[in-house]
Amino acid sequence: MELILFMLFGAIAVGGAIMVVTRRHPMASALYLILTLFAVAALFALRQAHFLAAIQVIVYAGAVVVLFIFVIMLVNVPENKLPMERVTGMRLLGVVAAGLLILESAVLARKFAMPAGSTADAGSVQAVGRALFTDYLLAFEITSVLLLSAVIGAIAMAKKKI
Amino acid sequence: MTPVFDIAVAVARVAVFFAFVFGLVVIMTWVERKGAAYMQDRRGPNRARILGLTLGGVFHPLADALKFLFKEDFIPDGAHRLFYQLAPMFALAPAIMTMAVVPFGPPVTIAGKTIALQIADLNVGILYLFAVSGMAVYGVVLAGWSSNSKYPLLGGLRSSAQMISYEVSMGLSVMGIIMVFQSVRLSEIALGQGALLFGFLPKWGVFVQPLGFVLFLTALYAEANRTPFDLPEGESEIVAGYHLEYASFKFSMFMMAEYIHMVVGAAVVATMFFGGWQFPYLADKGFVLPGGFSVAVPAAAVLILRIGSFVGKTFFFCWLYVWIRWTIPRFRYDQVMRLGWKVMLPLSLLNIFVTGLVLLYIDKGGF
Amino acid sequence: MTIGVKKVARPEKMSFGESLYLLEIMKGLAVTMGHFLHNIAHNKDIPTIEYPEVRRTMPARFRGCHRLMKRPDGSPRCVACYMCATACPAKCITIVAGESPDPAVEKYPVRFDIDMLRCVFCGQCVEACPCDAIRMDTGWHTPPEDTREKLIYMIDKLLEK
Amino acid sequence: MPNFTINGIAATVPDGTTILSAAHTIGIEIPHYCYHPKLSIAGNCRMCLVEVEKFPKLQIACNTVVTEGMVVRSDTEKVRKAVTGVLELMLIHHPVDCPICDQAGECGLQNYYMKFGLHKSRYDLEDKVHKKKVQDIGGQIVLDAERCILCSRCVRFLQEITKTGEMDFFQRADHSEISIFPGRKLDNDYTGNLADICPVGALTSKDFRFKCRVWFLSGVESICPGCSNGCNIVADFKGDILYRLKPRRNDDVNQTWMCDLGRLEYRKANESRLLVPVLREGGKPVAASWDEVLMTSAMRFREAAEKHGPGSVAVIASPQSSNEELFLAKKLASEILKTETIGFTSRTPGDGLSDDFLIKADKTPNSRGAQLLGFAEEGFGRAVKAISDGKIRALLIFGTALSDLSDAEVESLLSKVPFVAHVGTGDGAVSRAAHAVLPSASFAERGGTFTNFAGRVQRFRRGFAPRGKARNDIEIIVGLANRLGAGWKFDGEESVFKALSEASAPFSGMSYESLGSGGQAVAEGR
Repeated sequence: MELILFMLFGAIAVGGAIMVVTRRHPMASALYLILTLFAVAALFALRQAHFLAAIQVIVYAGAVVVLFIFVIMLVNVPENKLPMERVTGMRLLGVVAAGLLILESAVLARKFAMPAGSTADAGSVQAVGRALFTDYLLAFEITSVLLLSAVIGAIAMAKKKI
Repeated sequence: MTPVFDIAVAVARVAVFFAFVFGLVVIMTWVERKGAAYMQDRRGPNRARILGLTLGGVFHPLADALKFLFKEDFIPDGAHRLFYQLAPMFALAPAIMTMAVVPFGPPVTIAGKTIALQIADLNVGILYLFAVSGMAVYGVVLAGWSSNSKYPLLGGLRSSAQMISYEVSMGLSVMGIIMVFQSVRLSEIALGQGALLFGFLPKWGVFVQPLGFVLFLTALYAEANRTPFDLPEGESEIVAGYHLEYASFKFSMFMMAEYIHMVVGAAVVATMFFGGWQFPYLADKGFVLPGGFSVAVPAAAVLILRIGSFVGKTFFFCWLYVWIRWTIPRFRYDQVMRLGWKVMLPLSLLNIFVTGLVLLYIDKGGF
Repeated sequence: MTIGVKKVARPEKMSFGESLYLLEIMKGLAVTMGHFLHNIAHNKDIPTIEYPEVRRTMPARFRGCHRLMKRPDGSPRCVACYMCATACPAKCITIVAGESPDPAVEKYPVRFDIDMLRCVFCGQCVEACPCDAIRMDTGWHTPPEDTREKLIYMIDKLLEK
Repeated sequence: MPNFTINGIAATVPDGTTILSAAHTIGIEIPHYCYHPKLSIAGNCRMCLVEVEKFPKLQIACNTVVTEGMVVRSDTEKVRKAVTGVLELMLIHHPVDCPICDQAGECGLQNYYMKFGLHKSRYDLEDKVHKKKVQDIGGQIVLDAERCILCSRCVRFLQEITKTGEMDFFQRADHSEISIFPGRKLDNDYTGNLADICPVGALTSKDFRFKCRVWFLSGVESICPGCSNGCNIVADFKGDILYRLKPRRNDDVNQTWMCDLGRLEYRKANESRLLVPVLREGGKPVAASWDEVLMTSAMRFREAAEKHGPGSVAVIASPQSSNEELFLAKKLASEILKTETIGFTSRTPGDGLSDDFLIKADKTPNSRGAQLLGFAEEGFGRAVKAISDGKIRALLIFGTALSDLSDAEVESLLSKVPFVAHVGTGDGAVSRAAHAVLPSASFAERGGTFTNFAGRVQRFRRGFAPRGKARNDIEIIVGLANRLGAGWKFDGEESVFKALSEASAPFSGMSYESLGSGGQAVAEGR
């Protein structure tokens, strides 16, 4: 059962991702991106990481893609003005690189594979919270400092007078 | 026997909650119109009649539904056909999905099995709620954009900006509740509110988190696009905003989505801040009043009182939407943004901070 | 209960209570609830006119649906001069002129359509008409129809009224 | 060269100039009805009264010659009062039936009434003298004697220009009326001009009668496509419908006149138009997109040229095309298709009507241009021969290029060609036989230049966007050429004309500015 669901959501995630890069219309790409994010969230949920799944949807599908769509709407390029994409050497190279990346991650995944069933509680709110504020506290704080500087930078760029 | 029983229970739970929410949606459309009318010294709907009875216009939702079904269902020439047709579904689906995690009663034991009166008792209940209701923005944005028309586009833009702004403070405003009740599971939060504070005050969210309640309620109104935050619709400035180009059943889908959001939102407020299904001073065996009095009440009556309590609270908050809508004028766009980022966000952060301090103090043996 | 005008002084600076906003919202809620309860209790006082049963008499200059006037012999008075179509801000009048069988008339409207869906009921056509051939004195709102075609009033329908 | 002053403005004019035309040259309009620049002076309407110093009475400006030191005033109270009186006199018996009068909107009486009169009639309706209305007097004209102000422009036109003299005054005093001699009809080819020169609604056009009120029309400067004379016209349209053609003054070509045949040319822009690109594969016509039609045509031309050599491709141009379009067609034929089987014909079935005034036997507007741009009438014969011999595998036909053949002949001729592409405005035998129909714009829907029989290059301008899915010929030719790999970058007719004037000797040095609105003759002998 779990395997079937995994296959299903995995296929949706990969298919959606391919659609994201191949659609001509940015709005279609954005909607497929939401689909992909949902499928990935479902994969998290299958691994009992409910917290991660929820956060995935809230942050990525709920906020980040909304920003994408906000920009798409704001620019609102008419359909006939959309650029025609062509297959170029650069893009083919990209496909090759993507293939290598998949291979590499497959190898890494085999090496650091999580033993099945050991994650029953690893994805809960408590477990994630505990991990963030004990083992990974430094990384967590550095990330927040990074984000803070990004926010300040954005404001500095957007505002003419501070 | 068990799988059949399980499935039957699951179906029953979904059916009951569906019936509750949709029934309330239908009633709310009438309440909104009639309430608006009486607040504005008008009569409101009083025409639709069955067998010569008007009953103050309660048949109007039925008439409205029929009208929606039979109106011309057109698609504007310049619209993006696919996205235009998808948008109402994007609006309605998340609205319906949000109901899944709201508990409408305490767990019941039937035939030796404990059944939660809740469609799905997720261990990330609140987060699920935010995740799914956050999706609702796509319906609005997609509708606004795909109509290929000026006002809808403005409505869509406003909506996306507003949603992002208020989702932040909404999420932070319930942090206090999560900290106090030590769970993100709505059933546990409802259960936790059965205790008493200082021996006489029910330990409802609103009493332990008054600021959190105000912030959450405000953010909820913004998320549900209700006045004073109904900028994406703004009928007096952008005509009807994002659903301007919609008619017939597609339009009614947007309407339904809005009302389902309202009803579910009301249920969530009731659950998190007003004890959910908890009836004041009512324990499992009967009333336990402060001062040591107690009155025994049969278990069935307790259950009925508790579910009734939940329904009553939900009703009240549904009414509050209407009440507020016909009292407060719409904010200006910049006021909405200022309120969201410069008032609500700092206040909700402050709330978390103070809550943390108090909890720490209690942990250390205070009170 | 009648609706009156109440002058509200707007202070330059809001007091602390007002700037909290919440208290003022409460006050507002009290006002609307007051109206709500009062109207439920005194249902008869609501000034609404129950339309189809009770009707307000239309003022003499009310601009309703159009009609075309006839000559004594029953032919339309309109000579298809296009003045109404020229004056119409909504461009809702379509006229096709033709040679009248009556040589004394010369020109008459073969087609005279008014698109009631476009009409803004401004009365410019009536003002513009040099022959008093079009009037808006029927006292009727446009009755609803179920297709757009039925709301384009042709010359026969306009002459009937 | 007398010096004179009018309304305080001093000017010098040539000897023999009248006050009215002298005032006109310095921008002062003196109201008038009977005066017409191309007719003799009658001086009977009395509208152009002006005050001349040292003259005891007001003088008529149309017939008073300017003399040295003359001081004229047309803006005094005395003049205004006199003109108002004249106007009131004219309007005494006028029926004021403006609502049914086609002249309304461009009527001299209306305009001057609004400027000078605005009086209430002092004459009762019953007392007015009623004359005969709606008389069909032949030609393109309907006469309404009641509206006439007896200016005699029509009488003089018929005596001096057409020299047929069908009309005159009859009766006396307030029963005077203009009419046609009993038993006669207007019998000349220039009757339409009567409606133009009549300052009121007495003579109106039968064809334009009740079609449209003039204030809905917009006009665009154009050239009559009816014959090779190239009369200057204004094309009046509303929306995408052309309503009428009126002559425009050009003293080198048509003065202020045009013929009745030319006036009806507007119908061709409205009737039996080709509006959608059509592909006829296997005998069945199918509406297609522009891209499909152009792509298919380009492919078939390339195929024919590659398989059977460039000699298997032919281009038959049309003298209805503008210089710009012919230039591009020639360029396409010789540079891209590399064929020498090109040609055009200006022949039309039957004898073309012609006279020694404006009407020319050559019923095409641009056969001279086609010749100058390298298409020859002999080429047409060669092309037809090659077609009937079955040598042509792909054929590009413009407009009504085969118009001298009967429909049956066209059908049998074109059936010998495996692929015919037709760029045309109107439906006909050619478009019915063509494998690809590329609908093009009418003369009012595109801009360009025609070269008339005398070698005068004149501009016609675009009034409105092409109807339906029709396209500008230039766009079509460029689209076809670019799909054959040409890489042309022409942007509108002006850029084409620039290239044309650089490439073609007769047109060298010309530009749209130098053509102006009156045109310019091609360099002779070059």
